[in-house]
Amino acid sequence: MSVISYRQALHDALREEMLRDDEVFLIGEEIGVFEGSYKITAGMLAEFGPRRVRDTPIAEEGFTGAAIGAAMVGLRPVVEIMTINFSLLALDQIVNNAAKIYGMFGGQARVPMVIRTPGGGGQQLGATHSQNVELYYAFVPGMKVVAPSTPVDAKALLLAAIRDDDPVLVLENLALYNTTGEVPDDIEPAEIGRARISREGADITVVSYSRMATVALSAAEQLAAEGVDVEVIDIRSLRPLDRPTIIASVQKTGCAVVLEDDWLTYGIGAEIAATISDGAFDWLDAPVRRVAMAEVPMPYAKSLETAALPSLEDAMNAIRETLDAVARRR
Amino acid sequence: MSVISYRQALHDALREEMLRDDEVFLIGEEIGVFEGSYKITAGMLAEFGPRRVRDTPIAEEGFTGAAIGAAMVGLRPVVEIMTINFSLLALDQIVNNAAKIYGMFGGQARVPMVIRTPGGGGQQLGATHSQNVELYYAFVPGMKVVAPSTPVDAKALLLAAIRDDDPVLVLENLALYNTTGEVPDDIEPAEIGRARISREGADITVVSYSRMATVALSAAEQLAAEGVDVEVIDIRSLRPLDRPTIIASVQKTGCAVVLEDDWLTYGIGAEIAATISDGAFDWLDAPVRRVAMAEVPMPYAKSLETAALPSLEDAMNAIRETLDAVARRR
Amino acid sequence: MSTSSKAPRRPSRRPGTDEPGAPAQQSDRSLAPERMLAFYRQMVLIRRFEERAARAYTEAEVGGYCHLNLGEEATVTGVTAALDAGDYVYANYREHGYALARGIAPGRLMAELYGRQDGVSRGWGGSMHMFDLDARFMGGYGIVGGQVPLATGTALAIDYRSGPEAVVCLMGDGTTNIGAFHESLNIAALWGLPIVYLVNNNGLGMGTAVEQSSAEPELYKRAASYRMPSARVDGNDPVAVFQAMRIALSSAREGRPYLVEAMTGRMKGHSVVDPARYRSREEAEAVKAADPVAAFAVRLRGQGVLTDDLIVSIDAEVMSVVAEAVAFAEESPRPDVSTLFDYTYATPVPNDARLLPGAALYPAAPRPVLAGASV
Amino acid sequence: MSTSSKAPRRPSRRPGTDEPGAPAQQSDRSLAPERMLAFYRQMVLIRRFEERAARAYTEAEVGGYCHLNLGEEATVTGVTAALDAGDYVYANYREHGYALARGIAPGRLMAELYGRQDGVSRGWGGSMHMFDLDARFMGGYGIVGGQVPLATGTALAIDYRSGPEAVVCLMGDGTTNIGAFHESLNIAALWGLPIVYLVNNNGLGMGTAVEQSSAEPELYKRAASYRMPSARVDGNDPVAVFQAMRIALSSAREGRPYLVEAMTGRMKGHSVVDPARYRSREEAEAVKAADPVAAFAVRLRGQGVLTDDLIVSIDAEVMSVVAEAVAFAEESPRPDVSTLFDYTYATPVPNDARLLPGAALYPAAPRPVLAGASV
Ligand SMILES: Cc1ncc(C[n+]2csc(CCOP(=O)(O)OP(=O)(O)O)c2C)c(N)n1
Ligand SMILES: Cc1ncc(C[n+]2csc(CCOP(=O)(O)OP(=O)(O)O)c2C)c(N)n1
Ligand SMILES: [Mg+2]
Ligand SMILES: [Mg+2]
Repeated sequence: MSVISYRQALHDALREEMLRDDEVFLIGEEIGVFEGSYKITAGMLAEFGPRRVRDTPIAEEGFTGAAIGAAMVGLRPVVEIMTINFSLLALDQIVNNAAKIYGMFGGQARVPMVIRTPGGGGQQLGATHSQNVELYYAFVPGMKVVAPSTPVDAKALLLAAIRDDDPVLVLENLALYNTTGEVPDDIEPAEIGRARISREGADITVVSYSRMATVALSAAEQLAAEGVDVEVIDIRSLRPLDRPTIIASVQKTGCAVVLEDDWLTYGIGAEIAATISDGAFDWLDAPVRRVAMAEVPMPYAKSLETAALPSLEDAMNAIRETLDAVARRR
Repeated sequence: MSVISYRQALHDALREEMLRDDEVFLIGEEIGVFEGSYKITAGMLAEFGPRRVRDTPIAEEGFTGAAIGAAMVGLRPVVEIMTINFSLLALDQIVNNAAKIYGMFGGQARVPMVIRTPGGGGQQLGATHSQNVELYYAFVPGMKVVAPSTPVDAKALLLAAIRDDDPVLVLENLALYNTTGEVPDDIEPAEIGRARISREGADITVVSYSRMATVALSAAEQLAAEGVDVEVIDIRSLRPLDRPTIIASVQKTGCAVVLEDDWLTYGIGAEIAATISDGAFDWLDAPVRRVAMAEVPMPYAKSLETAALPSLEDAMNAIRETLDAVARRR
Repeated sequence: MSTSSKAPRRPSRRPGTDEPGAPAQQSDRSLAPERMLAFYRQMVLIRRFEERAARAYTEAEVGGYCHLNLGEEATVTGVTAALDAGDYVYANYREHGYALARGIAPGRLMAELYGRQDGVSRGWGGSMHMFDLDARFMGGYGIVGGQVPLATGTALAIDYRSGPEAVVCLMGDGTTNIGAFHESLNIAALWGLPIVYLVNNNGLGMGTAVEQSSAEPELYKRAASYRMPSARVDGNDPVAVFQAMRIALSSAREGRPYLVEAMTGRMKGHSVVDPARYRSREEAEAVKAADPVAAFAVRLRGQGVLTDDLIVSIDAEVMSVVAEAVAFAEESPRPDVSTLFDYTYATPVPNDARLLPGAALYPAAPRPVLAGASV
Repeated sequence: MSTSSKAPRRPSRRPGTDEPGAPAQQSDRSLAPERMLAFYRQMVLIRRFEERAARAYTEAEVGGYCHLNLGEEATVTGVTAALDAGDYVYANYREHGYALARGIAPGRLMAELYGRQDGVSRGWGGSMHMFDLDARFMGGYGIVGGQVPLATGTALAIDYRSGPEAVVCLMGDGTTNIGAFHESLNIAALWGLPIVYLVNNNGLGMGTAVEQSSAEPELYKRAASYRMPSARVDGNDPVAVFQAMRIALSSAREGRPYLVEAMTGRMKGHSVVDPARYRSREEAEAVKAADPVAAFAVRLRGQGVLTDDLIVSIDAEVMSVVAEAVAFAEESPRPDVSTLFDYTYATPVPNDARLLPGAALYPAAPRPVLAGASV
């Protein structure tokens, strides 16, 4: 067991799989000579050479599609798309090829590939570089989408993604790369499609993923001081979505808040709220509250960006107000 | 007042706006010489010439982006993207440029453009050509997305879209082109952002849009014979979403079913269900039921495709079962 | 498991500069008689299969979009004949002929068109998405240009494994205007991948002429942007196509990817439902006059390889193959609804949503008696 | 409102074939002394502005990504000087210098970097997204290649209106590998649009050398795929760039779009936070040695246009302009949160969601007393 960063956990997972299996290789922009925009692949070119750590031209559609074509004949490419914003240029290849090839051809060809890509705002990167569009992939049958919030999950889920025979998008987050946590040395791949109860509690369920899952935990800790016992669910897998774990929790607590880093209307939280409102209908004592980004193109100015992003305070208020609403109804 | 097809209504709107305003022009693949894949633009090249009816190379990203750039200096391009599936290739231009330019530059440049594109499955077109991905645009602040289900709305909303100073995606539907309805000759542009109650009823609210809004009406008519009084809401505008109209209806009926043609998990219906479950929480007597496509890459074989698509029967069953659930609870 | 220091299989990763964009040298356009006859038989089979497919479409046995290789039989035949068994083929949606020529049983192809269980894609793909891993026929694709990065990636995999195979990536003339084409050619040339891009220039997108869509209508010249050698060839001559492809494939196998532009004609509309009214009578007549099947028959008869009797007997033979294919398709069952969720994922995972439309996410549950509920 | 039968403004819509890809003819590289001096002043202003921006970044006054034009002053100056007042400029995220040279007040640009209300994009854009409609400076764009279709579309609008303007679309060398570049050039050439594509070839993407990303590293040659004339020019010489751009712009105005490749060097990392460790000491030294500002000073001094005194006084003058810009930025207020929803839509619509994060969609409502409720 050692305490390492989220970045290191991803790096370690990549390196271990590269050592284990020659058919695993890395491909993306600036991952080799530049050592990765966010340095996840630092040192890998030197260790594995250009055959297995392949710097590409700026051509998201081309190199993502090439990775799919390599996976169709059995290689296991791990694509880095510099940020999820740029993945929009490869969306057709991901949605129309990676996600469909297994089904469209009647189960003949598998696409064992991984796309690693960070989301996240809050770095004053402006409208085009601050989006959280994991929804675009989570919506698509044939895709698997995981979104770890901790170093241990980052490693376990990336290992699982690489060994999985379907296309898996691993959503990372700029604000999480430097966070740290304990990771067992002999960690096993996680099971894709399972949520994790990251804190047990009796009063209210907070559902989240990626960066907001860490905000959820902070909120829970702070509210514990006020005597509120929050259960925190980190869904980890956006597709498949572990509905049973979420519903079981809300059937216990009777109320829920969803925290997300994307836009509210039609965002990931909409499905979670709809699922809870359906599966725990008779247990709910207040509407499911969603805390999300303001629905604007993200402004650059710090004053505006801060206002547009959901904060710990926003999360705590929503939890408190939901508990008030419950109290009024019980 | 005349009875015309949905196709004709779109055609008429385009033609009238072309006659009214020289700055309106059409651009897209095969809209001129070929007269449009679905013949909406039939006769337009002959009438308006190649300056205003511009056949493009197969380059969705290029010509959609070019339309945006033309709109930035005041022209009013109406882009045809042959089907919404191909729009994925232009997604970056739409999401990162069209939707953001007004905000990202602090309100200096407007993007008065329209993207017309049909969705729709059920034609045995297989996995890549049968998708309903309006979600991808409805999710994005800065975009407006309308989805008419009738000839009158098709015309009124397309007129509104062309006169609007923001990028508007007009979602058409392959299965609706030949449907007919009354359209007043002196029709005014509709107001984008308003739902329409297409049938008033007291027992249950059915919310839908585009093709499924016509299924909703059929279901309501059939169920009327069983003594069930269904209120049908055609949301028409996916973004902005007219929450007040939906909520007012459910506060009256106490229960709701959502019909949609896209995939269930994270689909458009998720937001509608979440919105209802929140805004009408204390009025709801049963969970909001969603009827949607099966979550698979759409198969070609008719037997499978039929099974994967939501049908009138599916809609009626969901309505009946929801009313049963209400009865058990009241 | 090998080490990472594997030596590159190919001498140079960079194509170099000798004559990118030069037209293929035209060698003698004759092959052994049996070979020529086999080409002819192949072309007739494609012709008859496609005609039968069109009929099945009008009979509503085939659905969706259906694009035929009518008029492209020579190119299909020449390309396919040049391949080794291990080579991979990626196509667009106009791929029936290539699948046939690759040796896939006509019955399985017809069954796919019919949407049946024994179809080559188990009925999931239809006309646009035929696929057979054994034949290394890597699919028809419906999104214009969508196959080009994939094919490039399979070439990358061959290179990665130092394999002897090559990839042929088929596309139409209109496809050379879409971004994926350019991104892919650059990648292939940069990395010296074993791939041949075959542009079937039938003069039209759907109804748009090449000159209306490509600012450089001599499409093979576009390879020069990537220092990639290329050639234009008469797509109505199967031998010329075959020979150009041999040159291209051996270049590709040596790490110099290649682009071949085959000049063909589209005998019918873009798809079976397109009456092609945008085409003048003269244009249509010209394509008809250049009919590659008829022309090859005349040529082989002139060479004494083909006789009128042989023409009749080949046709009869082919017609019976096609009739058998239809019978096979008709007898194959329609896929059962119980298989609807079988091909979403290759690696099963928990919580995959497997609901038929309208099914409740949660079965109706009774309202619980809540401790402390005040209402 | 005009009719649809307007005659085309340009004689030929098609560029024709005369010498696509030919290098620009090099005429005498001197202009009037005042002009040369103005170029020099411009270059120094860019240099000092960018240095000050870098400092502001380390002071945490500037956030996000910040890419500088250090080393590209000659190209920026030459390009901008060649433009008419009505011409449009589209840039990528490395655009401060172009915005300055286009005549936008340095204070408004600095204020944008500081994220202030008086910034050229009202604080909404930041370093990557400067925009000023009056200056026809149509924006920095952060998505590589994203600006290229837009610029092409503005050229289409000029053509549509038979206007006299032209568009210049700036981009880096790495951008020539992305699909949007190719789709756009084809469209521009096909329709004869008044646009010049300017590839600033600074030899690197972020850390990737041109030769590692472009199979044809002589990037201007790629224009030939679209029968578009093109030229490569010394980007360290503002006069050479200016002259090449004049040729290119007049070609564009006649309906023959043009591509210019300017050979420059990037003096620092890709963005201000990049230490550029991937670059060898020799490479870094070579770029430094080619410093276009220093080189131009030497040249002008040799020609007697510039003296040591003048060098000092221009620098002092420029430094005070930059200092004033900083003062302006510092004094400008930060945008108020009340303006957060002001720029989502230009045409207001009902039901636009205007919620701050965490705000309730629906205020807490009491449970109604239901008629006939059984619980
Ligand atoms: C991205 C995309 N855009 C548009 C279409 C619609 N479409 C199908 S085939 C076709 C024409 C393709 O022309 P070409 O590449 O010459 O191939 P051909 O059909 O002539 O063999 C078009 C525009 C599509 N399938 N995909
Ligand atoms: C589509 C896309 N992919 C990747 C990036 C990240 N990125 C930003 S700048 C850059 C390099 C661009 O190189 P070049 O075009 O040569 O321009 P330069 O920065 O050298 O001026 C990359 C890869 C991006 N912004 N957009
Ligand atoms: Mg064609
Ligand atoms: Mg560069």
